[in-house]
Amino acid sequence: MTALLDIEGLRVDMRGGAQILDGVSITVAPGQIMGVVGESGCGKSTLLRAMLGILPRGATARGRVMFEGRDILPDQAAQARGRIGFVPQDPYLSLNPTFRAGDQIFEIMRRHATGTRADHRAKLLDLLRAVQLPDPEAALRKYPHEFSGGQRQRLLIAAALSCEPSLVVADEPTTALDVTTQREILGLLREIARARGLSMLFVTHDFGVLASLCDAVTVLYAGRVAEAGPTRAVLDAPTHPYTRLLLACHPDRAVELAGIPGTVPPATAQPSGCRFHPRCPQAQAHCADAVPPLLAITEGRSLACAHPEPALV
Amino acid sequence: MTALRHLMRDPVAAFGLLIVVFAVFVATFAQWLAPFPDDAFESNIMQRLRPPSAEFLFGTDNLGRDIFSRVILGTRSALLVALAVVLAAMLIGVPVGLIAGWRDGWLSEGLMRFTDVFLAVPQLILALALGQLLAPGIFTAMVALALTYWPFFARTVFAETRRLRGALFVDALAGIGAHPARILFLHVLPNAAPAVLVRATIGMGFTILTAAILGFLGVGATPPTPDWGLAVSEARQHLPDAWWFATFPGLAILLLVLGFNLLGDGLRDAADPRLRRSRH
Amino acid sequence: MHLLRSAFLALVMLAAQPAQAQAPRPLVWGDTLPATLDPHAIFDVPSQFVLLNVYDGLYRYQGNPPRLEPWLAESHTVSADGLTWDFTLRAGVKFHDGSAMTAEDVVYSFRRLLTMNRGPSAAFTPVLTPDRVTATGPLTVRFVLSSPYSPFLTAMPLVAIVNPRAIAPNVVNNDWGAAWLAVNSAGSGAYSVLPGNYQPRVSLDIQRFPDFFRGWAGNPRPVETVRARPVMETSTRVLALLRGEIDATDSYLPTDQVERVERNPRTRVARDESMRVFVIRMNNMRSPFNNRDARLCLTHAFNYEGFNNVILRGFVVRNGGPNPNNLWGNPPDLVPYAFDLTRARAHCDAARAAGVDLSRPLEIHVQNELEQTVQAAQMYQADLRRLGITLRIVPNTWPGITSSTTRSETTPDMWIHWVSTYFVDPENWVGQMYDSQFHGTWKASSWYSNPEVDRLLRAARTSLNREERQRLYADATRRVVADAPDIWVYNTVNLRGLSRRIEGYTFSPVGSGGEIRLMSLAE
Amino acid sequence: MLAYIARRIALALPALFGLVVLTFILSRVIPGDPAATLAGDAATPAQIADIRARYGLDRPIMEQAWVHMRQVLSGDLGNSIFSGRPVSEDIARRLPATLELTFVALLLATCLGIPLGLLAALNHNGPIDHLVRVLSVGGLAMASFWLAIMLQLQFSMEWDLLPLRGRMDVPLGLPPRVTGFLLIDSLLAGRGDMFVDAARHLVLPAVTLALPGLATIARFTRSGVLEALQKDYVLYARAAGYGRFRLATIYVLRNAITVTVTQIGLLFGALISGAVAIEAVFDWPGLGTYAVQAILSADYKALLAVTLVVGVIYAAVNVLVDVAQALIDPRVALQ
Repeated sequence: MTALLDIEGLRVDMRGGAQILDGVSITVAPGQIMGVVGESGCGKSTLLRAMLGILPRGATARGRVMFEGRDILPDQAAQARGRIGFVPQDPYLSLNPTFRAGDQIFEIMRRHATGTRADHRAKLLDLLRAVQLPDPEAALRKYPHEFSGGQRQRLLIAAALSCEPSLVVADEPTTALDVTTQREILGLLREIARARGLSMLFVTHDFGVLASLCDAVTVLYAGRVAEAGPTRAVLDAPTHPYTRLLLACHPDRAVELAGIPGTVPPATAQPSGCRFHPRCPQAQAHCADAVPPLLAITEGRSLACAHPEPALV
Repeated sequence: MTALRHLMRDPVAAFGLLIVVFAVFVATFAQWLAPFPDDAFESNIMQRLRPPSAEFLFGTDNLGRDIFSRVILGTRSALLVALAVVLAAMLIGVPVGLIAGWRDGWLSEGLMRFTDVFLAVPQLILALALGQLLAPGIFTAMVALALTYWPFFARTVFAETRRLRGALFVDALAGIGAHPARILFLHVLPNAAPAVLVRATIGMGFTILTAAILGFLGVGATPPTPDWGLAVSEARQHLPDAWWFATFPGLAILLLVLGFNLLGDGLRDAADPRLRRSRH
Repeated sequence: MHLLRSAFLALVMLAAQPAQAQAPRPLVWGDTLPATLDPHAIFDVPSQFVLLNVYDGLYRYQGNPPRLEPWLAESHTVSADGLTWDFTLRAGVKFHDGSAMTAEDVVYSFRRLLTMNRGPSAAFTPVLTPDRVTATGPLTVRFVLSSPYSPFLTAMPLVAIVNPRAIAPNVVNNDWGAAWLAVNSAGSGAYSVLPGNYQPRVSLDIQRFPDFFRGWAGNPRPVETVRARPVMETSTRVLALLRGEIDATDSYLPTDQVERVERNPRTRVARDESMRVFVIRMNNMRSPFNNRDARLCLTHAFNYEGFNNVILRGFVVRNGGPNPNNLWGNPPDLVPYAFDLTRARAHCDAARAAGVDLSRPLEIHVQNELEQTVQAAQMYQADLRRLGITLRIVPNTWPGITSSTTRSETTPDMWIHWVSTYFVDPENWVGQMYDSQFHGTWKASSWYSNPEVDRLLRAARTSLNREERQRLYADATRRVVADAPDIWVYNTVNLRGLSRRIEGYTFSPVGSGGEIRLMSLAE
Repeated sequence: MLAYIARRIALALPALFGLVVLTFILSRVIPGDPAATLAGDAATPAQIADIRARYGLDRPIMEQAWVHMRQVLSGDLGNSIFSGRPVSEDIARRLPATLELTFVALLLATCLGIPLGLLAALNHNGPIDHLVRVLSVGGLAMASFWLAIMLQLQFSMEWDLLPLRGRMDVPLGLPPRVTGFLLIDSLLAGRGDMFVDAARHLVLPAVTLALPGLATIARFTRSGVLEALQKDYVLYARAAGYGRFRLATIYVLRNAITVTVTQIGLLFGALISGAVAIEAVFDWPGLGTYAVQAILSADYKALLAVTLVVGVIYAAVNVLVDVAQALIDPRVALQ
């Protein structure tokens, strides 16, 4: 089975020396839903931006992002647009308030989907029905502020699907919504992904979401992969101290990370060696000297830690 | 102080400050800087309309007065007029804004509707009408300008007061029983000060410009005052031959207004980026 | 064939279009327009353009020095007591609508003037009421004055004879058609107004009236259309002339510009000695002007030579008294005051010795839009400083000043203006300026009062004997000048910039050369 | 939307009413005697008294105020003190000249200012950006009358490239008056030569008048675009693959312009003010020269009428601007 998306050694540097991502590698198989977790500032959003070719000014990406067998990094993902659908974090802010919702989606389809305007319209109506948006016809003519948050997110999901992508990238698509709506939207995403055989890269810091949606998970810390593996396996038996702490400190899967001492280091001042060592309860002297490589530990699981939790080793 | 440091880091604003400081310097020492200080009122008809030369840097005007000296002497009146107008406008506008912003109900409504009346006509037109009706002259022009500029202060202070009234610390003060006047003058006003300062700086530039237009139209400064707008108006009779007569006073207006505008922009950014949109 | 022909015709017409645009350029008149076209509502210098071109009076001034010529009237007689004036009208005069002028029309015109009681009626209201104007025959009109008034005839040209038949349908609210006549014309003059193109103070187009009663024989190539387009700003006006945008400026061309206009091959300057006296008024009822020494001090402190010859480049003539030098009745031996600061100082010291306070700043009101008044004030200000007198310049306007001269308390300390030729008679100058019965009018705004002068002027006003009047006016003028109630500066040389296209331009102090009927345009 | 427009108009009314009251009060505090002014050069005190009675200037002040109010509401702005003619007629004749000038200037300012601001924003901190910033600050610091004179000096007096004054060459005459806008009327009359001539006459005054507006518009467009570029929806649109050009010109600009449009409303006031001085320089027969003439002849009736009319136009423009803003950004109408 060849991977649909194969990110290898992705580095993102800012002008001025800050290093946001340092050699991140993630692989997503066709039909697989991959979750990416980590605290704020770990580089989750930058990862998505690099993939989507929307890095901020002054950021440079190196490494490879293989999508459908082609490196999309050099042309800033231009070739892949349409084939990668994107669901943004905040549905309230992500639609231009001065244009009708329908027109904004048609604009995407005009550029990236085949067929005539009438085809687009028919297809979008189908999609709107698929995302269970009430009265799709009317919805096309409405302005963004005339929808509720959940409806808007449904719209954006429809938009992400509008060009028949093989991969959907979602950036914490439910955090801006209330709890009930969150659940509905997650259910919708899961259903659509299954029904259409889509792959998905799903960024979140919510383990509940992760557990209910994702097949596999990659844990990021300070711009590096800490550990990765099937969701169940990782959640049930975390090997990286960071993952353990992350899970332990908020069993209710809240957002706060009060349980881990210290904070994520700023991108301009990354510690040497293992980047987690200043906060790590297991840290030893050499942790500050050598960067632990990401190594496969069991089938489908990999880990970057010199002193992993003994349970598994 | 942080604001000042921020200001100095912005080269454009620093340039504006430089112009303004320079203008204040020139205005203060005008009598000593001007080569012919008596040309404020003396005329030398034998040397009228001489082109710029080493003796008369900017040439002479229709009454043989040194234009360079008169431009220097005019700095003082331009600054004084603008300062007086802005201060007077502040004196009316700030209390109105404070009261209207603090209180609710008919008083606030009435005050703001009253303010709107003065904003219903472009300032220059209203100043023209006022200036003419109250008998033309520099003093009436100043009164007219102050009467047309105060609403901007009222608006600014009104918005700030409303914002601060909602702020927590004001609630806390009211909670411990502080007198409203005390809250307004000791707490709300200082917090509104940056916005007022920005408005005042921009107002200086605006007033210099408007006063010049009034002078040009014959409703402002009167001869023999060395007024820039008046000079351009007098110069019109002697165009195109005496091009220097119209050119230099106009350049002086441009420079001074530029200074205040640049400074005002810088202050606005330094004081509060939120203010970026409030512009007359 | 038909089609071809019409196509050809259409082509010809299209081709002719630009040629039509180049059809003889109309005369473009750049002088100031009056506020209203109604000749009975206003009387000032600009209104003369309408009065002389669109309307006719019973008499008219022609030439320079002006001669009073019978115009719509053929002749007149006056009774021995000077009260009853009979005018015989010319026959065959047609108004613009083709109707003939009759004595009744003249009566209507005078009644309209006197009832509306505006503008030029002031010259008549002291001696004439509407009911004392009557038609004694189809072409004879009688005026019966309440008291003898010798300048009566000289004021006749002020009154336009209007056509009641044109006005009648346009009367609203008993307004004598005032609203309508303000933007239309109802005259018999050489030109008629094209009402559609009229815009107050912006544009006035007039068109030649072929049936003008004097005929057009004297002018083989008369101007067909005149577009009056006043240019507000002096320098713009001169440039517009130089560039051929207008054919004539106003008649107060700045002296600075004369050389430039003369240098341009397309333009010239018409210079004519006029009757228009530049005067600096003093409020003689107020200290320090109520002291003769103080007035003499001020009189000797004005630099006549510098103003007339340097600022105005010698384009004016020193005029030592209130009457224009070239007017009859002016004493020929009058010696003008000279600029002499030593004498001025001596007079000031004498005034101070007499207890006059000269330390108060004196206000001089200038007419803002007339730069000469400002320049004169500024120059004067500098010289007075040397005498220790502070002069404060107050910019004002004609209406602003004249509305304040109704009372001595509101009249400014000093102000500057010209006295133009409203009618050619010493009455227009010394008579109305220094007879105390005119106090409250702008002309008498120096509030001068001298019983002997009053007596002489009143005698002159009622006398019908020209020699006697001449003597009386000369005597009065000498006394006035000796008292120095005002500062008389110069008599104007009218300077009008003209395009060399204009031929036949003829100047008269009344109307300042604005009679179009005498002009023609070179090819 | 209709409700919004109605509400917006209702909001403007009290200020206009206040303006009517204000102008009346002003007309009563003038120092000169209007009757004396009206009576003219050679008036006698009796003539003045007569006029005072005829114009009701001798009635009680409240009665005069009531009459004034009723007249203004019925569109009667009174008679000019100077010419005795109805002021509203004079203004109606002159208004189109000013509006034509103002509209052309506004058009110039908008058509150049928005692209300039956009270019500057896209070239943030680059040379174009600096140029536009200097231009926008300098343009606001320049005295309009001075710029007008300088341009006139250079382009008309020295180089003789453009007309010195007025709206049209006098010998050309005028096209039949339909709208009062010479550009339109000359086209309606099928006179290309007149159109060209009117356009040539417009160049200098319109450019002068447009400059401060251009500066303001460029400046606000620039900051609006810069701000919009930071918005999530722009990021989203980029991620979703909008075209770069389309994103910059239409998508972002539309949001940026809501701020700019508000400025255009305020600008209109500045334009009308600027027009007063500029008309005086170019001898433009509009409301501005009318106001200046009214000042010179102390015609307070005319001056106050101009103030009122400008106030009404100003209010109308601001209502229009708000409506335009609501059309661009539908959320505005909800606030």
